[in-house]
Parts: sequence; structure tokens; C-alpha cells
Amino acid sequence: MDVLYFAWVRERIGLPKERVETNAATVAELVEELRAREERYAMAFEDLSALRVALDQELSDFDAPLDGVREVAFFPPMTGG
Amino acid sequence: MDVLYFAWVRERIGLPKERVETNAATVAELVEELRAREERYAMAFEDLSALRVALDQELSDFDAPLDGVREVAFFPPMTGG
Amino acid sequence: MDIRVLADPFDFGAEAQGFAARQSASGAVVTFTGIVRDTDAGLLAMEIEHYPGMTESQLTGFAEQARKRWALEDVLVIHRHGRMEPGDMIMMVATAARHRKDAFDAAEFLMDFLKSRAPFWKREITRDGASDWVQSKDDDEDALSRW
Amino acid sequence: MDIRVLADPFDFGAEAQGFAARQSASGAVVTFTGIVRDTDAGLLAMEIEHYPGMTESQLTGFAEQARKRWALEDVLVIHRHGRMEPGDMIMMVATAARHRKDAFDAAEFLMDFLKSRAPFWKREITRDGASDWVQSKDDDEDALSRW
Repeated sequence: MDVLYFAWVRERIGLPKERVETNAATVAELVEELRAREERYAMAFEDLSALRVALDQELSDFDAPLDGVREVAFFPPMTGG
Repeated sequence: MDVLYFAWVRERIGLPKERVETNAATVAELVEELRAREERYAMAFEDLSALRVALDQELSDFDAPLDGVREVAFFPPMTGG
Repeated sequence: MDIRVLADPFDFGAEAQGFAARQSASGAVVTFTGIVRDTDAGLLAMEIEHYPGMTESQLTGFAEQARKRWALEDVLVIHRHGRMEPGDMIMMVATAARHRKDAFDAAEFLMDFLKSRAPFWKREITRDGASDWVQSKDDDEDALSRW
Repeated sequence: MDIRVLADPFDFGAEAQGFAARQSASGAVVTFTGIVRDTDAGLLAMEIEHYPGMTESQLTGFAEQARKRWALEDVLVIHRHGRMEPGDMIMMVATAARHRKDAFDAAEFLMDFLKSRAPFWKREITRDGASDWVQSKDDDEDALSRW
């Protein structure tokens, strides 16, 4: 699946988008896999309460299943308007 | 004092403004004097709940005193905006 | 603060743009504009009578009250009188504030007072020649009670 | 319904005027515009990042929800991304309805959702060279609970 990062999540991880092969069943499991990769991921996902997730461009939750999802995006709370 | 009429009050009475010499102590007393004048006044002041009054260009009440007032205006509820 | 009562049309877009462009300290600008709407009966024209002098002082008073209640940077009120046709703009208010809630609340407050406490009276002239004074609405009177 | 996400400046006055002029059935038009405000720290620029695709679908969804909740004749949302300077307009919403309450409520609803549920992220660059992501406000999150 495609994993996208925005704002300071993108800055900490150092890239806007990557292809991730995973068997993670939920967003939380995917986050665990990413955290385990490298320090920059661990830092980006340090505090999940400061993060939001969208699945296929719909806001979702960290316990949501990833079954059939093609695009996951992680970002801080939005500041539009 | 000057007495002004607006909207359908003006139409019923047939003039926008007139000079009235009166010893009326309150707006209500002035209204009684005007009502007694002619049928057109009686019709205009038939239902006071449908009327509003301003004294020297400030919204007021029918029991307000007229002492020192130079301009009285009668009109229906306002429909601005 | 800018309060205008006028017979001529005004340029809503230019007024809105000019007002917003003046607000370097404000993050939020709200505008309201009232438009003459065609009615089921077929509206030919609307005529608005007003009370010169009192109109200006009432509108100024509403704007001053709004500035006391909310943290506003600026207020604009324009209201026409005389004859207008469907599609014409009757009036506008604009409010500027640092925070959007202040700008919204103040604009609603101004509109509620303008509807029932500013000395304007509307008459509708329909295509069949009928002409009637617009009745005030209980809703508009009720709207004042929240402030 | 007109939803636009764009990098270029937009002409608030012309958009507001055009929107109002299209509303022959509506008596009430409300607009909100958000302006880049200079800050105490001395703002050089604001940069807005967004999530292409999701931004448009979220904004469209908010506008559709607003049309279900209120009797609206029309809705316009314009939001910029990229780099802006103090005084520049970031975004606008406009709502048209027969009754002013619907137009006001819908505009506030759109703004509340746009603030906390549309995928935009602001960064402020100050004149001393510092650059910080704008923190979301609890107030903005709380504002959603009233709808």
C-alpha cells in the first residue's frame, strides 16, 4: 500500500510518500512496524494522540482494519481555514 | 412639537409630518387627542399594538412623558435588512 | 466604522473587497448581504421608506453596541432606501475580528437589530399592480431575545 | 455548488459579487474570508500544505452536509495552499439562502469543519527566520461539538 506523510510527520520521516509491503491487520499494527524500522519513524509516531490517520482519503482510527485499503496517510491535527 | 408618520400610518393620515400644539403629558394622551380629530387619525391609531413610537429619534413607549420632546414619530414595526 | 444610508445602488463586491483589504490585524471577515428576492406573486419592485436621521443614529448605535460586546477590528453597514428591483442588493454588513466567532456573532447581532429596530419599512409592488407593506415577522422579533 | 482548492490568489470581491449576483431566489448571502494576519513575532509568510484529492472530497462532503441540514440555495468554498503573505486571503466560504439564519449557520458550520477536518496544515515563517507548524486549537475542536 501507499503510505503518505504530511506536515511535521513528513519532515520527521523525511519523505512524503512510500510504498509499504505489510501484513498488518490494523493501522496500529502498521504503526508498530514503522516504529520498529528506524529512529526517525519512532520519533514521528512517538505520540499517537498528536496524530491523525486517513484510509483511502477518509479520516479513520488507529484501530481500523487495513483490509482492502490502498492508501494510508498520517498527519498532525488539521489547521485549515 | 413636530409629529411624523411613516409607512401605512403616513398613508392613512395622509401626510408625513405636521406641527401639533398640545398639552398632552404622555404619548398616550397625544394619541387620544389625535384620534379625536378625524376618522383618518382614528383609523391610523386604531390598534396601538401594531404601532411603534420614537421620541426625538429614540424608540420609546406609549406611556413615556412628552416633557421637553421636540419630535414624535409614529410608525408600524420596522422591516429593515 | 463606516455607516451609510443611501438611495443609490452600492457595489457589494468592491465594498467587501475594500473592507477585507483594510483588515491587516484581523484574521476573519464576515459579510452579510440582503438581496431583493422575486416572490411567488411576481415582484416588480420593492420600495423602502426610512426615517432620515434616526436611521443613521440607530445603525451607529448598533455598531457601537457590537464593538462593546465583541473584539471587533471594524464594522461596515450600508443600507439602501427608495426603489429596488429583484436581484438588487438592499443592504450589507461586514465585521472584522481576530477570531471568526466574534465576526460571525457580531454580524448576526447587527442583522437582528437592523431587521426590527432600524426605521426602515418595505413595500412590495407585484406585477399585477398590488402594493403591500411587508409585515414584520414574529421570528425577527424573537431573534432579538438571544442578545 | 462550487468547491475550489488552488495555489493562486483569488479575487474575494469578485467572487463575493459573482456569488451574490447568481442568487435570484435567495434573500440572504453570507461570506467568510480568512486573511493572513501579521503576528506579534512578525510574520514573513504562511505556507499551507494540503492532501490533494482528500482536500477536495472533504470540502465537497462538508458542503453536501450543509445542504442537507439547511435550506441553502448555493454554497461556495475556495481554499488556497502554498505560500502567502500577511494581508493575503487564505480562503472564503459563501452561502445563499432564503432566510438569513440558514445562511449564517451553514457558513459557521462550514468554517468549523474546514478548520479541523479539512486536510490543510499551516506553517508560519517569522522575520527572524523561525518556522513553526501552527498548532491546532482545542477551541476549534470544541466548536465541532455543537453541530
